Amino acid sequence: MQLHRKKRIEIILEAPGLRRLTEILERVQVTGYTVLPAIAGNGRGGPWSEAGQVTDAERMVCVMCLIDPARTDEVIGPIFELVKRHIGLISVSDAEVIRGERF
Amino acid sequence: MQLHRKKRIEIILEAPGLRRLTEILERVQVTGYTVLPAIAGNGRGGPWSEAGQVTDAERMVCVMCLIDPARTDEVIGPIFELVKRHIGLISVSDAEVIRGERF
Amino acid sequence: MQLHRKKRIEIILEAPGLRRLTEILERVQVTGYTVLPAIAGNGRGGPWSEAGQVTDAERMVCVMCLIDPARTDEVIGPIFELVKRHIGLISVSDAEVIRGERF
Amino acid sequence: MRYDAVHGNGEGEAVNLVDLAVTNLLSPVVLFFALGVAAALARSDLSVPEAVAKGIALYLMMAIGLKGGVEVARQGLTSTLILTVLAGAVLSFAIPFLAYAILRFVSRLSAVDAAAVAAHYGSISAVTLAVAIEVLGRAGLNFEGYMIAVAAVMETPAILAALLIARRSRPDDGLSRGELLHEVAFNGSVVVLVGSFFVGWIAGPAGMKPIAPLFTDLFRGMLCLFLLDMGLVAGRGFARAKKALSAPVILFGFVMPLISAAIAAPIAAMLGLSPGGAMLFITLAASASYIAVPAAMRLALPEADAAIYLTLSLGVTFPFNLIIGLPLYLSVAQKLAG
Amino acid sequence: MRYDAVHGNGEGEAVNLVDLAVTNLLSPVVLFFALGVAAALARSDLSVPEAVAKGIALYLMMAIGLKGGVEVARQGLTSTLILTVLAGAVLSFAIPFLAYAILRFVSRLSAVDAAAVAAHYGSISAVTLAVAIEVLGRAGLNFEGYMIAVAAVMETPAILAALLIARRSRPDDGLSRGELLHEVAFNGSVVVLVGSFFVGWIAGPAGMKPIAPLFTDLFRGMLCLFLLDMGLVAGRGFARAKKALSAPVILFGFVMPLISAAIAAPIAAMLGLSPGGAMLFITLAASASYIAVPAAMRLALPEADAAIYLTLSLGVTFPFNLIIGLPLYLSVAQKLAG
Amino acid sequence: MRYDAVHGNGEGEAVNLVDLAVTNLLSPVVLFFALGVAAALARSDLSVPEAVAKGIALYLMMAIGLKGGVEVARQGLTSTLILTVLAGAVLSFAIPFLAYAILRFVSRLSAVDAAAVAAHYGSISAVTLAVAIEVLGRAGLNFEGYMIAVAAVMETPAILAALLIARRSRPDDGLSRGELLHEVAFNGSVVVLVGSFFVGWIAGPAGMKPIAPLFTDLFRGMLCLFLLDMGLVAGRGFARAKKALSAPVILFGFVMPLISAAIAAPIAAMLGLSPGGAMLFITLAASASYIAVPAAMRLALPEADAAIYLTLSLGVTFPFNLIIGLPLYLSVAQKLAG
Ligand SMILES: Nc1ncnc2c1ncn2[C@@H]1O[C@H](COP(=O)(O)O)[C@@H](O)[C@H]1O
Ligand SMILES: Nc1ncnc2c1ncn2[C@@H]1O[C@H](COP(=O)(O)O)[C@@H](O)[C@H]1O
Ligand SMILES: Nc1ncnc2c1ncn2[C@@H]1O[C@H](COP(=O)(O)O)[C@@H](O)[C@H]1O
Ligand code: NA
Ligand code: NA
Ligand code: NA
Repeated sequence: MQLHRKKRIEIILEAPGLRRLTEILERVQVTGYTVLPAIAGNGRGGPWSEAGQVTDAERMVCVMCLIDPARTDEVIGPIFELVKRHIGLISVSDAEVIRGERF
Repeated sequence: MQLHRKKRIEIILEAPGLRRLTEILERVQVTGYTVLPAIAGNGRGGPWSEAGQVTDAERMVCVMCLIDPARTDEVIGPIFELVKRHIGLISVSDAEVIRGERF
Repeated sequence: MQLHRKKRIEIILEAPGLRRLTEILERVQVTGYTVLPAIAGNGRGGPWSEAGQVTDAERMVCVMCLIDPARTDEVIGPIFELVKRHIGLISVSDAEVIRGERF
Repeated sequence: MRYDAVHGNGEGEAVNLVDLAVTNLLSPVVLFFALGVAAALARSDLSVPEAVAKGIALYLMMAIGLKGGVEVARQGLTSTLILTVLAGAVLSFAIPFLAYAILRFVSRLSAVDAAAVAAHYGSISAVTLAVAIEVLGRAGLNFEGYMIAVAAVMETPAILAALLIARRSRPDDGLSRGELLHEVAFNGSVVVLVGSFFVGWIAGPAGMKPIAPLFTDLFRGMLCLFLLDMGLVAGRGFARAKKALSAPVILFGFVMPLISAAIAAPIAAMLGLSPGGAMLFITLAASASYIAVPAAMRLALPEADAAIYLTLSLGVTFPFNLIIGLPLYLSVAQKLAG
Repeated sequence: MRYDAVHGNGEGEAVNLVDLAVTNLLSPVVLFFALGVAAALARSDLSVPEAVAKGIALYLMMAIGLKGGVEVARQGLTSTLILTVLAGAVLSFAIPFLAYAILRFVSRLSAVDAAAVAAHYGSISAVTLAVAIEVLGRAGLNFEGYMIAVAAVMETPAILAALLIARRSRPDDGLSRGELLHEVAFNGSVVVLVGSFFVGWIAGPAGMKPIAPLFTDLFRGMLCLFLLDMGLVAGRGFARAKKALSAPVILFGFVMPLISAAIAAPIAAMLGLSPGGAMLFITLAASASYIAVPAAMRLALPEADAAIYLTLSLGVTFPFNLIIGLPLYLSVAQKLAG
Repeated sequence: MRYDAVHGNGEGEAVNLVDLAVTNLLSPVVLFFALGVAAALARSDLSVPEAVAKGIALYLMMAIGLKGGVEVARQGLTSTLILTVLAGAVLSFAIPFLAYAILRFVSRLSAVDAAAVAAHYGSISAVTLAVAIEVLGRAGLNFEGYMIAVAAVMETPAILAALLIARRSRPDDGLSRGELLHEVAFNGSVVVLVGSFFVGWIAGPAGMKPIAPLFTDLFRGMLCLFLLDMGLVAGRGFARAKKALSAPVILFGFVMPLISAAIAAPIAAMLGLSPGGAMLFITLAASASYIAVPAAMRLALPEADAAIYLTLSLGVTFPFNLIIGLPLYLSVAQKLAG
């Protein structure tokens, strides 16, 4: 099975900023991403948990996208511009996919 | 702490296909996997969100499994057979685990 | 964009043990982590699913934390002490982050 | 005499239909649907949590099933039961062939896409059924309890028809037909509808009494909550509709329910259903599935574009039936059976 | 005189028991449980969202607690209260030792597995209690409000007993006992039951009135929804049961409730409880925990196999109590206290 | 004459206020909030699933909106409507400036943190409003239906005020103001409140009747469930409060509602509102937002520390209003308008 090297970007971001983030992803032409919910966490801002929350103000989501390695810098630059004002963190790792032409 | 090299396979698949996928995993003797929910996403098929959905027709799940690197090909082959007809994508990355004999 | 090498630790653990785990993380001064829910899975203990469950006794959660590579051993040691009694597994992989001083 | 009556107060009845439509339009159920659509179009972040939406859908199907079963326990099995069930099954199987032919004729949908859409129109929509029952309640009309069983029976044949249609245009995929049929027949919405129907039948009016505060008294309020959610989802679908749906396909979404209703109405008359029963029978034929069939299509015809059938069913045909269809079917049924 | 009465219409009462059992079997609550089991066995994809199931469980425990508290406010504290609470606590602590001995004698379960199972049988099942209250309601019987407090008190001692038992067979794990006890005592289900009991007591019948439409009128309907879910989960457990449970263990799941009931019945008689109160006391003894204890066991005895105790408690003992146990306990309680 | 009356039974009224406060304290709604706080402080694992909490919040806002709309349909539009709406909007915009000045004077909060907190106190809390309506119901008082519209109008201006305040102290961030305003104005809670208000108005008392079992009868019970959840969340916030909140800031959380109430009370009197309407108007001014504003602040002022404003609003001001504020505002409103 032919595997193609990609970058896996994972952005942990506070939920209210999600719409902004997806707009940025669209702008830098990352058209594929998946959002996973987080249910609790801890950071410099202290612990949080979704239990019983009515507002999304404190909860985080995790946005995952597989992109072409060559595009890493042009993608994480604008994301970082958003994330640095908000609560959130970006990580990048290596991954391989099938059907590499789709990314 | 002794760490053992494994492969981390991540399959993002539309929810209705999950039962098929787990049957395949069983068939190729991948007996350990974990399913994470996704709440939104975007792809060539356009954006989706679980908000308010009654049907699982459009939502995606993320299946994660750690396997022995030697078995990568024999595992992702049959998975790809399923995923290529459905909406979904497969990625493979490196990871290390404790208690390597369990995989 | 300057990226810093970190370790991404992922702990899949049965939900009732979560409070213990976060206490351990605090003790070893891992002050940043994020908890993702799992909805189904399979292992030596057989398949499980959160569907319709009233109790958290059988469900798993996935705790993800990015830490400094130098601290890997001192962190996963105590975690393993917990996980080996409980149902759960630990994996470690490479990742890069922006703002490396925060970890 | 019926002929005379129709002509005698033809004008009165025309007014009646407008009246019905306006009353319908101003009912909280329709207004909440409109609120949902408006909120979605205004890009509000209003949303109903998925678990709550699924919980209410489950509740509605239990309530419908129980109501039908209790009615059967109360009224007994009438002779028309078997004929009506049969007629429903045949309709559900036949409509997809007609829908497919029309779609292929008027639009450029691929064979697989057209087959998938066709399946939705043969099958039924439990929410449309729920609103129809609410409309009957407002009009003070009763219905044959076994219409719920008819609804359950009509969910599945359309899916088989679509598979037969699609098989002609695509190679076999090696998927086990048996397993697929099993998944379709034991789809959650079918099981809970049929199951609650039998629970209601066995428990009867006496057994229903202590659970009526939940399953009867709250029914209409729950429907409001659910339609708010449907409006939100449908409204968000509209944005995508522009891309996914061409004009002929959208037109199909408006006209197909009328065609199905026109086929079902004389059958309802022949079966001798009561006005309420006839109205439900026509509604079942005219409604397009939104829960059971999409899930089945993801499995059976994964190549079909989900955006097309979901948007068409929920975003076009459901609101059409909600606002225009239901009052129309009710007035037709009253004329037929009156 | 009581002796005479029992013999006098012994036959009539036998019929009565069958009657009771049949009425019970045909009640919507039991029928929905059966529907859930059937759907799961047919591998339907029907499911209740986890959040909804948890929400309903919370609702049921609030409703039970409130009901008990309001009854205490209405009836006042009777002298038997303290004795009954004490008897409950002792039973909860003692039953695990008996259950453990039986399990080790008849089955090959490891010491830790047997201790974990035993804890479930000493503790109580809030859902079984909820159905028992529904059965009493159907039979037109009242009960001592403080039975709810007894239920809350009985949740925990069984866990302590199991820890004592297990300590003999396994090395200490360095876990803080204090913290574990805290987690067990402040388990959500205990807190909400006790808390709602006090809210009901303080607010009294007058304060209860405005919230009765939710917490009283909907109670039985909600129980139906919940039992559908329990049936689904139990039914899915059956598939695994074959692997996890041996025949003697399954038998234990049927017989242990009867043993506990046989111990609790004379105590209820000695305490002088009303028929309704006696029935609840027996039911508490006979029921096996499904919410509080499994979570505690994951923490306290993680080596124990969850598949064994969950399947046994939910898949064997709960349905047994639901279908056979409850009518039996009711008829016993009526004879004892009649 | 009013003067005399006040002095005439000054003592009687003092008793009356204490009575009111005690009745309030022992109402299930407040008791369940206390239960939630106690469970959280005892580190119990009790929790309400997020989806259920969001579902109930949605329900409460629909119920409030419908009630207001139906009241307007029943009472007609009175001449004071526009003035009251205007007064509400002005208050909502003005209070943040005052709150900001106080905060900067008494505490060491940064300008951005103080602006974010101030926004919460200008805006309104839908849950406090819900409890206030429940208190009015208990007291047998009616209110002007359009107070719901006033509530909706008051949600947003405070956010604008906070943005104006914060702009002075921080560089522009290049975020589109228009988009932010859109997000604030079409926040889900605003849309559902306003939307349900119009649904209630259009449908009127007749249209409301079939959905009243859900939206009227269950209202108070649902409020209990919701306040249990609020208590849990607030109680968990207390632990963090120690770190995030200094003594002057906590004091602000107690005193600010009284200041706002003192400003709103004479305005309510001048507007000629009924006792019920005046009580709601004062409550709106005195309450601090917990749903709409926090979400807006995460977007508009992400640098502000969420732990401060969330804890202050939910953990300090909400319980204060619940326990002390509401009976006080009611007795003030009765004196003003009596
Ligand atoms: N090192 C980390 N690894 C994983 N998640 C983190 C880490 N640091 C922060 N987070 C997540 O990001 C949220 C906000 O972090 P902070 O801005 O540090 O309060 C936390 O509540 C966690 O959910
Ligand atoms: N590059 C990607 N990275 C992460 N998730 C993706 C990516 N592409 C697609 N997906 C996910 O897969 C779903 C279906 O993709 P598609 O088949 O391209 O419509 C999307 O809605 C996303 O949830
Ligand atoms: N190889 C694996 N990859 C991913 N998840 C796993 C793996 N093995 C076990 N799990 C998860 O851990 C849970 C418990 O595993 P076990 O202790 O083997 O029963 C399973 O139900 C899965 O959710
Ligand atoms: Na149809
Ligand atoms: Na027991
Ligand atoms: Na305010």
